[in-house]
Amino acid sequence: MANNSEKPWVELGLTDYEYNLIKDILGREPNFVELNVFSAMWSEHCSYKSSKNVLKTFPTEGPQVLQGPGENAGVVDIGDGLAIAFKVESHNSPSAVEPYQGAATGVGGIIRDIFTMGARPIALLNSLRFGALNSPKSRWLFEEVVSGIAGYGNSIGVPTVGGEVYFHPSYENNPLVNAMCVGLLKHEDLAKGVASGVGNPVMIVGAKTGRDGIHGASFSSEDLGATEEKRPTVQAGDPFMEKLLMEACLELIKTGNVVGMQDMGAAGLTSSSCEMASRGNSGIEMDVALVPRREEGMTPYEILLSESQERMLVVPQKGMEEEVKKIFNKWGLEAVVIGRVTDDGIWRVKEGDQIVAEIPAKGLTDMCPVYDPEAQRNLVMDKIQNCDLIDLAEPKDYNQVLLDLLGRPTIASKEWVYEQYDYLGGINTVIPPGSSAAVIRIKGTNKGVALTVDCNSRYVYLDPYQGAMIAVSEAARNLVCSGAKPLAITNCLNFGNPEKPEIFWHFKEAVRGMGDACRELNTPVTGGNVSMFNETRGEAVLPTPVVGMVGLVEDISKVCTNSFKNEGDLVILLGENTDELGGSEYLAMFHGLEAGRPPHLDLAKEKALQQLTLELIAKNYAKSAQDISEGGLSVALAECCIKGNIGVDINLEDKIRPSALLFGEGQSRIIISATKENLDRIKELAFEYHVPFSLIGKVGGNQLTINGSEFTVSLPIFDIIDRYKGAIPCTMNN
Amino acid sequence: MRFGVVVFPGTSGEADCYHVLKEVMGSEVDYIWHQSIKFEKEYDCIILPGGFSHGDYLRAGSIAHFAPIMEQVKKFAQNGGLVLGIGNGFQILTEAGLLPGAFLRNKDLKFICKEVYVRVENNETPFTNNYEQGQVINIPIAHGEGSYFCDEETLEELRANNQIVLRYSSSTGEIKENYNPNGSIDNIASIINKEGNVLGMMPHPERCAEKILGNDLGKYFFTSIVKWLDGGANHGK
Amino acid sequence: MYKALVYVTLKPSILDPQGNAVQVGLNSLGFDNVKDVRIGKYLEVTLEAEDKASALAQTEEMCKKLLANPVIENYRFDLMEV
Amino acid sequence: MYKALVYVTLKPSILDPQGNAVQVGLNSLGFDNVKDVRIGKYLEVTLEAEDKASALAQTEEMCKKLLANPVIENYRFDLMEV
Ligand SMILES: Nc1ncnc2c1ncn2[C@@H]1O[C@H](COP(=O)(O)OP(=O)(O)O)[C@@H](O)[C@H]1O
Ligand SMILES: [Mg+2]
Repeated sequence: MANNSEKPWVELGLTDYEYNLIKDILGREPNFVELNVFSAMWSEHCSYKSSKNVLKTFPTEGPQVLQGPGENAGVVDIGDGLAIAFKVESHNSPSAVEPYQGAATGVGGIIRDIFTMGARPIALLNSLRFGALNSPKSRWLFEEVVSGIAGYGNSIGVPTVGGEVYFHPSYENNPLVNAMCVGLLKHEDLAKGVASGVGNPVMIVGAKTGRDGIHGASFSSEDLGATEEKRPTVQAGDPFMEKLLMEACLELIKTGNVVGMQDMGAAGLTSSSCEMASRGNSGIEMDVALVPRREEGMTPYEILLSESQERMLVVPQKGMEEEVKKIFNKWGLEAVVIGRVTDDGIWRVKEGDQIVAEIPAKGLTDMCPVYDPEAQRNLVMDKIQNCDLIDLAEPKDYNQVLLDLLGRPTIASKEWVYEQYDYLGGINTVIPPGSSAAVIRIKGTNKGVALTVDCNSRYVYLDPYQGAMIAVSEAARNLVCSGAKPLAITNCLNFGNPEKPEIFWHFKEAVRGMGDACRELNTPVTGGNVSMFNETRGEAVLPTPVVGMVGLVEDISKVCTNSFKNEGDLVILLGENTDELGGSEYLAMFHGLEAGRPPHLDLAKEKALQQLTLELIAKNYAKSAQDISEGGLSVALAECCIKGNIGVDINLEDKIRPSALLFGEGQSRIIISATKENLDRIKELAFEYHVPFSLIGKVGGNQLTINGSEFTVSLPIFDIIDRYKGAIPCTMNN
Repeated sequence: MRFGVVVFPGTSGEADCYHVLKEVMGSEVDYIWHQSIKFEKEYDCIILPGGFSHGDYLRAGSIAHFAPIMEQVKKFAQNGGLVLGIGNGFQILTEAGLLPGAFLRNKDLKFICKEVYVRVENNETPFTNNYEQGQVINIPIAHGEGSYFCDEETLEELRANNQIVLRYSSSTGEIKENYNPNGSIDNIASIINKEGNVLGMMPHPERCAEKILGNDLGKYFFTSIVKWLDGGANHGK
Repeated sequence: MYKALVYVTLKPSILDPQGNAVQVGLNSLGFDNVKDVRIGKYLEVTLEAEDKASALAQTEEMCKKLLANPVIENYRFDLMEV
Repeated sequence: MYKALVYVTLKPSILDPQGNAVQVGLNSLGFDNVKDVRIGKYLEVTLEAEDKASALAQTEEMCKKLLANPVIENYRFDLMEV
């Protein structure tokens, strides 16, 4: 790794300014290992140096928040002495080169973040982005990523209950793979990633250390196109090992003898140990010679920066070493003391008697410089946003457009995906994938939690502030439609190179929008992940700030799904149809345009709509609830029919051009079905909440019919099911 | 009445079986660790649960079948005790030779999790006597290597002895290849040994034993066992 | 020290959907001259043994007991000293 | 007609969880002299080709394009006329 250049730090991604800072922190020149350690810890991936100041603007507090950002995962209270830990994380760049293992280890990593907190993982979700499916490369990535997620999640026995998949050419060479994990814990079992208590042992547990993934941290922070040739060693996952590790760690936490615990993710042993010391305002001294290794001849540098999976760092109480070993041995795992907590604040690494590195722990974490990159709206946004969408030609055949929309991979059924996931393990899945949000019961209580991940990145591209607000609102709407009260969010902010002002502008605006929506909807941000540099040969992916949201179902017997239930039920639209086509799937598909502004969102209206819907479900007035999103009103209605395997007859009186009425994606709209007896009560409640109410039709028959003054849509349910369910399997099988 | 649920490293279905037996059925139930060399208590029925024992590396169930506890399970079965293998448990039973045949990867090479229909082909077993002969039930499957295989001779024998207990079918009970989710021979979803006390099934009855989960038709496998045992059958002691 | 190279293959009478899928994949990549693909496992087992005969006997036993399932698979192996 | 016997193995530095589990399994079966197990794929590809040179070149290409992912795997193959 020696290099001849005069400024070795530059090759490691550090600037002259940063190098001088390192010298100041150390009071001397860093040695080779130290320089590499700084390079890894100060990489964008580990340090968040360019996003930190922006992220500070998120609302992070609320009575429900037990643990906000800064730990391995956020934690929210759900009453009864119980809490939910949850977090989403990206594994984009490894998935681009080895999609199966990249996705699998992404799942493994996020599961560790959850059980590190003392929580038992109870559900997984994922948010995926690929290029258009007509490209063989995208099909390969899609196939392998899904199978990698399934391979890991199924094997470890945590059900994958939800997610989303979008297809867009900007992701062709840079797919996004974001995985979310949700865990359940008792308040008293909450564990943290701190190292404190002078003399307490520092133990490494789990898998042996190999040479995999070295340089992973700086790798994921670089432009992919440039590094494809470097062929970094990607890691392979071992879900079996992780299952054992999970059981052992949870058993250990129950003993009450754990001071702190942290998984080893990016920058492996280095980041876990210095972050734990830094959080505990302490130091750590450890000997890399004691680390169990898988390969021979590994140098301290390699041991420190290896990203071998399925390893954890544990700081138990002094004297508990044997107890820890006993628990891990029972599960067939090693637990080895490699060092001690000290009080000098120094992260000191030895190899036998030799000191290899000696750095103030905070120097690697808190003292990393923070930047405010330039943010500048690109002027092309003017042209894109102001594109005239008023004079577009109307389609001739609305039936055909609806069928084509249902067959768009982004809209079509994702059964092909989630049937590869074991979504039932743990026997808690009350609402499986396929409805608005997944619902998991909490055994031993009458409660449940509802889970969803959402982001329409086209909206964010067209207007990052609005787009991000919509992502939060849609997530909340999905929860509400299942009967859950939104509690809090986690996020994964996937963007291009932040050094480009136009990219950073998108980033800043998206964070602002997300924050404002979270404030209004009372869903604080409890943690998240930033993934920058999602670019190939200078082309960035669409800005994709994914929102993962958790909600609480107070009475699990009152959950709601999106399927129409019985012949004769009335169909009601809550909210208002608008003449908006900007950013819609229809516009992209039929007119080949990705332009205009995303649909307008009014947070106050949104909130009223959600409160109303929650009340209607809690009172058992709503028999089904479905939010309107991609594909608009017609697609939403079709989905209710498909799920319920029953037809509907709709009459619309709005004076809006048919394309916008049927396919526009105007916000803050929910379709419910109800019996006639409850109609008046629903109307009254809608009036109380100031939510527009319209009775639009009746469930029944085996035909989807939508009549307006200027158009008719009429399709047999059989045909729409065929198109909706067949689209992805057909594409994947040829 | 006491059930024992065996825990192998890597299985995860044990907690689901435990929950159903204890909370839904109100039975006594213990976990039994794979390294135990004897049963600590007297059991009426032993369950090998689903999951990925030893990661299902090499072949599903291949490493688990050597666990020390399997000697006890074999002895228990030889003495007529009831043994139920679900999913991975079924795979372990075939690897251990307690049931004939073997498992191949699903025909379309993907893991499949979904609800399917099966027809009860034999309701005179300790595990199915609460169903009607020919009854069609919907029940979830979740497996990647669920394609049951055996040679012609064995198949003839299974048929002749009425050892095929469940077959994948349509909702109306039609047995055809297109209702077969994984390519298993003769649409087999479950078989029993000749003696009638060891049953393996790929579908997961413990996952559909409660109304709140949308389907409780699977519960009757467990009520069948209880009924059988209450009838004073040999408990394998 | 010996190294056994073990080949485990599906019995010829058993369908190999994975092999078929790879064949279709190769054909669609333009290799339409590929007529058949069968996929098996290849294991490298490093073991200590007194002599070759004992290494042979042991490898044979491992294959029978664990590495191959005789209901569906065949095996063969090469042994070399390392 | 040619038959290519293709061996795809994980690169030495890549973790092989399957191999580890099998090793542990063999050890606990009493084969404690087994020191290492690595598991890979073994493919038998039957292809038509003008001559050996062309069969060689094509197999090489198939390995690169589909049969192995060079990021984590190595491959080698033997070719024979059948
Ligand atoms: N990658 C995935 N993994 C698991 N479930 C998925 C995935 N993608 C989509 N789903 C499920 O398919 C259903 C439809 O997804 P989506 O169209 O994104 O819903 P919505 O528009 O309500 O957000 C949801 O229940 C979702 O959880
Ligand atoms: Mg969505």
